[in-house]
Amino acid sequence: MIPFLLRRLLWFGITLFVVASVSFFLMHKVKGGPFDNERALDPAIEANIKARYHLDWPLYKQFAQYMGPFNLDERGLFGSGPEKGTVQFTGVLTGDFGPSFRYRDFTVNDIIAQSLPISALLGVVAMMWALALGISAGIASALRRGSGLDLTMRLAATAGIALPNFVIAGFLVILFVFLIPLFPVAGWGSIQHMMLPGFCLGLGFAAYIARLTRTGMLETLSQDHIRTAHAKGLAPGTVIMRHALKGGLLPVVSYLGPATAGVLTGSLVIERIFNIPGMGSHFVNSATNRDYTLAMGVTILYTVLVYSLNTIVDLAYTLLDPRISLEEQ
Amino acid sequence: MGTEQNTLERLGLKEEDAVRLLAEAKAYKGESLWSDAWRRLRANKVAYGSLVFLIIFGLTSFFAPILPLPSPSAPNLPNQLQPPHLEWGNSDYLAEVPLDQPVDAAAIAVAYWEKMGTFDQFLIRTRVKLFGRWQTGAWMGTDALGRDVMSRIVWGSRTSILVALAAAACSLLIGVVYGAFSGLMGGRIDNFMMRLVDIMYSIPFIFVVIFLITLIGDYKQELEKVGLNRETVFFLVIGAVYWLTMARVVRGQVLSLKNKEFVEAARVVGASTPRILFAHIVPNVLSIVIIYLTLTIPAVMLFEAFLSFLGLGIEPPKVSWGTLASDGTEAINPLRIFWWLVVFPSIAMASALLALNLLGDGLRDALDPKMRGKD
Amino acid sequence: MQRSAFAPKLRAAVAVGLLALVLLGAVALSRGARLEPADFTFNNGSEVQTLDPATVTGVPEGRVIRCIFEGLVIKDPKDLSPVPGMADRWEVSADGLTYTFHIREGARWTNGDPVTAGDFQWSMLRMLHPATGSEYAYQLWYIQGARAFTTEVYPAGDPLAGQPRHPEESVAIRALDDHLLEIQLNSPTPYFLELMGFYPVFPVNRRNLEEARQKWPDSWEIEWLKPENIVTNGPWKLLSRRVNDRIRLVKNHDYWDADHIAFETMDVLAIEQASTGVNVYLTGGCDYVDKVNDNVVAQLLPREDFNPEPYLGIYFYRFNTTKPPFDDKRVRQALSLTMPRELICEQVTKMGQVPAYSLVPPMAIDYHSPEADRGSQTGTPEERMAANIAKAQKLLAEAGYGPGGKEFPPFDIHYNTLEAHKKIAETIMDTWKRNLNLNVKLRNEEWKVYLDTQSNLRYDLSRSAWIGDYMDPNTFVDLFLDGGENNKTGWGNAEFDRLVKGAVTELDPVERLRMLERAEAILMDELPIIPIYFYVNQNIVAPRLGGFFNNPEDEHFPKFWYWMDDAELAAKRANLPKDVEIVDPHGPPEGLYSPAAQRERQNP
Amino acid sequence: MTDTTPLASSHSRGESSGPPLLEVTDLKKHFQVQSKGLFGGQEKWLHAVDGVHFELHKGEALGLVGESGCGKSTAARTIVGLYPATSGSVRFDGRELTTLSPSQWRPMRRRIQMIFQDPYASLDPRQTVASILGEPLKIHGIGRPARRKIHAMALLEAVGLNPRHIHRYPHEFSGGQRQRIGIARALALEPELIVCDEPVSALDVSIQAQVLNLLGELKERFGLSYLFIAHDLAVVRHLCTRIAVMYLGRIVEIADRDELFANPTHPYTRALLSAIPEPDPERERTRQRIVLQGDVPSPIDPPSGCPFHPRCPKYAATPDARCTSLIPPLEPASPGSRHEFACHLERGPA
Repeated sequence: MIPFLLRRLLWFGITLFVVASVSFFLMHKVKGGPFDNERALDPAIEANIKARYHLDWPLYKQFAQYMGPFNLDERGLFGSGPEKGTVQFTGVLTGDFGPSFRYRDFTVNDIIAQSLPISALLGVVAMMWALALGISAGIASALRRGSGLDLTMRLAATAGIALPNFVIAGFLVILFVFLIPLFPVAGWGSIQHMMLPGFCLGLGFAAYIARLTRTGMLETLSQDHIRTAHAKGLAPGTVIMRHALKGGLLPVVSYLGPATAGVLTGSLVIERIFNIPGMGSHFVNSATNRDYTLAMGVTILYTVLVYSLNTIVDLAYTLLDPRISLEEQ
Repeated sequence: MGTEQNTLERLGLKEEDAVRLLAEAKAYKGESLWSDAWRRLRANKVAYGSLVFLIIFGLTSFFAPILPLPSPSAPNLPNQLQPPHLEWGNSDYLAEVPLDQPVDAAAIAVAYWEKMGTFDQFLIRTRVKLFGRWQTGAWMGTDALGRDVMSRIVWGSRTSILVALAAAACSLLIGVVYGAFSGLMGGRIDNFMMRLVDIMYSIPFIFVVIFLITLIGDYKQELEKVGLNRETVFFLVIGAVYWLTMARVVRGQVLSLKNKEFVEAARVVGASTPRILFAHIVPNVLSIVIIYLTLTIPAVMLFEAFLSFLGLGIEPPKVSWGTLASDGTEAINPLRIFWWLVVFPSIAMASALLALNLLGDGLRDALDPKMRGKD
Repeated sequence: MQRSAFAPKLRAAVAVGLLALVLLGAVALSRGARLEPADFTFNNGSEVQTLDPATVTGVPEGRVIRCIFEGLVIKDPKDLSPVPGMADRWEVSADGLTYTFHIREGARWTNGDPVTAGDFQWSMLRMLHPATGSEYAYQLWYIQGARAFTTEVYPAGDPLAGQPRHPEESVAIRALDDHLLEIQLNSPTPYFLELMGFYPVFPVNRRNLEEARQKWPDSWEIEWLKPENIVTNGPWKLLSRRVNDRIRLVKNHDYWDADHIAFETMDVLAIEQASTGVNVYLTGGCDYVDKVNDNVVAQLLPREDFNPEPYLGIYFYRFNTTKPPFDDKRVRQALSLTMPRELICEQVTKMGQVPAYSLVPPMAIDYHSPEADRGSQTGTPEERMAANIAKAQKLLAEAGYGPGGKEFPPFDIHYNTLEAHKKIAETIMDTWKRNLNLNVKLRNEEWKVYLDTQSNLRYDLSRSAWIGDYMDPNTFVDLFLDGGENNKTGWGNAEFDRLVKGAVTELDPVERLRMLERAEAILMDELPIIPIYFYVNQNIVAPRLGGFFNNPEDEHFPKFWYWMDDAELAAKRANLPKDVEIVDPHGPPEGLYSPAAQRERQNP
Repeated sequence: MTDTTPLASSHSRGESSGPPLLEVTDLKKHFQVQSKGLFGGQEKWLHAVDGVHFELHKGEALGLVGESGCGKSTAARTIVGLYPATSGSVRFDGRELTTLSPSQWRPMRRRIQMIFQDPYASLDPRQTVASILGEPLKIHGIGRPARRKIHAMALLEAVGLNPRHIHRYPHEFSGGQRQRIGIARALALEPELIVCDEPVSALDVSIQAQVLNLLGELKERFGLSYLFIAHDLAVVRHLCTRIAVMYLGRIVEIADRDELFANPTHPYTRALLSAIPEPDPERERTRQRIVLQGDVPSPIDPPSGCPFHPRCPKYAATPDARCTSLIPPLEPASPGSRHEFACHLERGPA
């Protein structure tokens, strides 16, 4: 396992570098810049601003400055004040993502430190909920295949997938905020604030998980070792929990990696509707604002999350299905 | 190795017995996985009903121009935000088109806001011949510009079905083949291919989309010469985003399949790698692939809505279910709920996707021989 | 074997991990939570870019900066005329070129420093300095030497290479002593005082910045703005801040006019989604929202808390005049004639927007905008439209298009992605398609791409808008100087340029306005743009809020706000028209008045 | 069908003269279990098969016996080309197999087939019996497509199944029936050699005998040769003419069946033999079980010298330096003898 993890770590480095460089060049190649506005700038002022943020440099040099712990600015380290003014930061390799272009009073690190726990908390709530509901619905629906229960579950799951969560959120707000005033309409700060957005965010995932569980369970339930287990006279509950569930959850597990990364990093739509100061909005807004540093920061963060969660998933895979060895991972 | 006759004799079966037995066997069971699956699918009322529903849906969407619906795109401001009501419409849409003259392309372009293909033009002319000026009323209400919601749902299904098909095709073609190949190869190749997927997962798709869309904008003429327009590229981009998860899922399945003895057995009888892939691996991952597809398609439709919302998606006069749904959300507010703007598109989308899911489940079951006799 | 031994361990690890996450979440919750509700909460519409006055541009930033900083003058909330701020009085020389400000005795920064003329000199120079990268630096270019200082201190774009060509002394901002600030202008600028009340020119504390620079040489530019470090001089102090969530302000009891401030605490929300903002308002989560979503307009209009009124903003379409068919004036006139302005205002935007036939919105000064051809003025709307179409077809025929002439080439209406723009574009497109048989298409682009397309003239017809910075036609008319960076149409006219530039140096204020009128007349004849409508504000304001006034710049000043008590509210409501819908007034029934107002009410 | 002994004994020694059908020389198959780590870790190899040689003559049935994990299945899979050999040679009818490309292998598939251990895993659950049996025919272009089904039915008949069940799926059969399908698949190409990888170990004891009888019967009927892998000497006793005993990737003893049962030489063989229950209750009561100490050592770090020495009762009684330093060669008991073994101690002092 250790060598497997070490190898993963090496790949992790490569992945991060590739993702970072592709994203960096891609986003700088996209039209428009962070300081473009309805009101066009006087060319001289525009040049001053670009110089301040090194946007006048060739791209490779900007990239090196962005990544590295080295300073390419011959104007001296750490610009300071009206006399020497370029915005400085020490580079991604030192863990410094630099100042945000859009939220200029914050560093990208500040922003992530503020918003990630919020998204993560909401995500954990949504995910626990999704797992609990999804797996039990999936199992119930697999065991009572073709029954009314199964059909109801499937209907609910389909609705969960098919209806955009903004539609669901809209109805929930009308229902539980205006008609039956149980929850606050938006904002963040208390348990009540988490309920509606957590529900909306979890619903789609619950629906997915329910369907994947149902399919996986049906697949394993019909396999011979389950029949054998039944034949051996094991209690049906034991058979389901010990044997069927283990195999039936495989597809769920492989879905969980990226899904968890997704849920932890928030959702633009839910955050907008409920005005939650989480990460989700940064993914899209940083791109539309051309907030290069924030966009890079969230991209790198996302890569780290996806990668580590996928690694965990791969480990979990070998635990659930011994036929797959880590070597093959 | 002698002739076939000899072989049979050596195996202890007489020719005429064999023929007789084969006939008996045929009466006893279906022929192959596929014919068997089809038979079982037809026996599954829910799944078969869903299939029929989807076919009707597809036909409606394909033949939308022949239906006597108001224009889905041209505003009709005096009619704005009418709740659904039953009226036998006879409104003045297509009024610009003199009925005594043949309906020409230009008139259609005005009425429908876009240049139609020859086939669609033919359908519209047929429609005018069939229905004259008669058209349906606001049975599902009208939107903020007075356009008929029902018509927009029907026309929107054209875009949404295209998006779904494109993404499904990409998912299938790229995702399944890539995942299966990676899992089958194993070792370094697999490792490399999967790391590539990891990388692509993390590259911010929104920049990719913005980049491509602006690039298309800049090279519009050149692209149109090779038959690419914004919609086509848009669909391709969506597909390109959605094959990644499919590849991972398929690879996972293949990994657990490829060490099974029946794969080794196939190798021992001389099966080539492609044959193993297509004859043994693919049918065995098919059920998860189908289920995953039925999960991907709604996701793609929502993604399309999201992109349109960012201004990166389809443009008017094109409509899609995604844009209808997101238009609808603005209509939910505590002061007045324009419920028909949300409810009808949602019903359309949910029913189509439910049918798709039920069909997917039915297909999955049909393709699983072990489900035989359990229907 | 090994695995079976491992699985329970993993399960335990997962359980522990989940538990840890939940705990972490609980900690995060307890940290960010439980602020007492503020006396007043308003939605600012989006997260502020920065609180550094020198580098801001946006309206949301302005609202917060006005709360925590104060400039030489502030504005009267009703008529926006300059009233004393940090300067308690000022003199203007007879030629209108020299301004002398007397800085108020006893004005203090929150770190205890007195506010001095030197602070203003230093802050304005900082704003002008190229290394600061201020987007609004040009607002101070009316001052002698300022433009050269910003653009030529060093070769543009390279603030630190080479020797300074213009020393700081070359800028005519002089602190004569601690309380006397003298500013000399290039030419008489009637709106200069108003500019001094414009939030980007508000001062910052020099010691604040310099100490931060000592302490955090790497990141001082961010650190000095942190709530725990920032030094301000306005009515409120910055208490805490969370990105995309809220800013909490507390009253600055050392502020010179603290006696007139009603709210002890104030929350500034950053809700971007208009519908969410309205929902929060409707459930009492905030007391003032500055924008609404289209779908509720019809329901909001009868309410007492929603009173949209026009302000200094115009919605218009730009022509790309560099290529056919829009290089032809007659084509532009034809399209302007058939622009369905009334239809858009009445049926699409529906908030009382005013159809625009000129570039400059109606202003409370002696300026009369020349108008573009309104076309026929008689008969029903349909008859007027028919007449205009006939006229437009004639113009198009003269330009060589239409029956017998060339086919009118297909063109795109270009707009940035927003439902409201789309609806307007669809309405316009439909009108032209049906009535002029033009082959119009829509082309929407993501905001930044849209800006790029517009600047580089890669469009045919493009949606635009402009909000005036100050109450003067100049802020609109000078956009269309030939080659100006905000022109974006490719249009240029020598006579127009001569008039606009001449107006800048014209000493006679009346003649100056006449020159601008003549310039606008040229613009409205040539029509490189089609004016569509003048904006209205979209404020929903809690009925109990006092000191809030609609005004033509849609600028609002929390300093003057307070909660009315029931009696005052009832008096206000008595003056409302009969059919107005009375709604929840928000705020405490007993009202919340500033200490001074309180005293006054007790001893009338 | 009940008497199985004649099947095995009917082959005279004479048949084993002449060129061998299968000749395995110093075959090795190592798996890498740990590559050189990032930080210079040790490469580790699993020596699954570590120098196996034997010959198999036409008509012979060679049993390859050993505990699980001794590398016998790996040897079988390497011989049929499922794993590439690390070194050594496998010659079939004089042709080297280890160097064949996949396309060169294809014609050889008609001559060498394999039967797998797990009848549940070895049949594709989504193929009907017709497709399973038709697949080899299709790949090798045997017969017209239309007649392959008839061919498949004939195969079913040949392995004692109802040909009418041709369109059934594997899950509709019992374990023993499935193994018969596996056998039918191996027969389809009419091979000369069938490698049987523990074909009965997953079956119930009552079924085991039936399948073994079937295998014996087919051997006679089609003139097959078997390489028969088992972990239990009892299973090979009836079917095989010659038996090789494997321990930790090596053959430690090989002899004709009767010779081996009469004169087991290697201490490991003796231990295995002692584990077979005697049918005669009298003898069963007096049977001396040799219980081996400890577990099979890891093939990743095999013991030095004779791999068996840590568990060898003989070594425990009379330790010898050779056992810990030299790997004992597999040599004939006496010159020209077909009984070979690899033990320093049994061979006597150096």
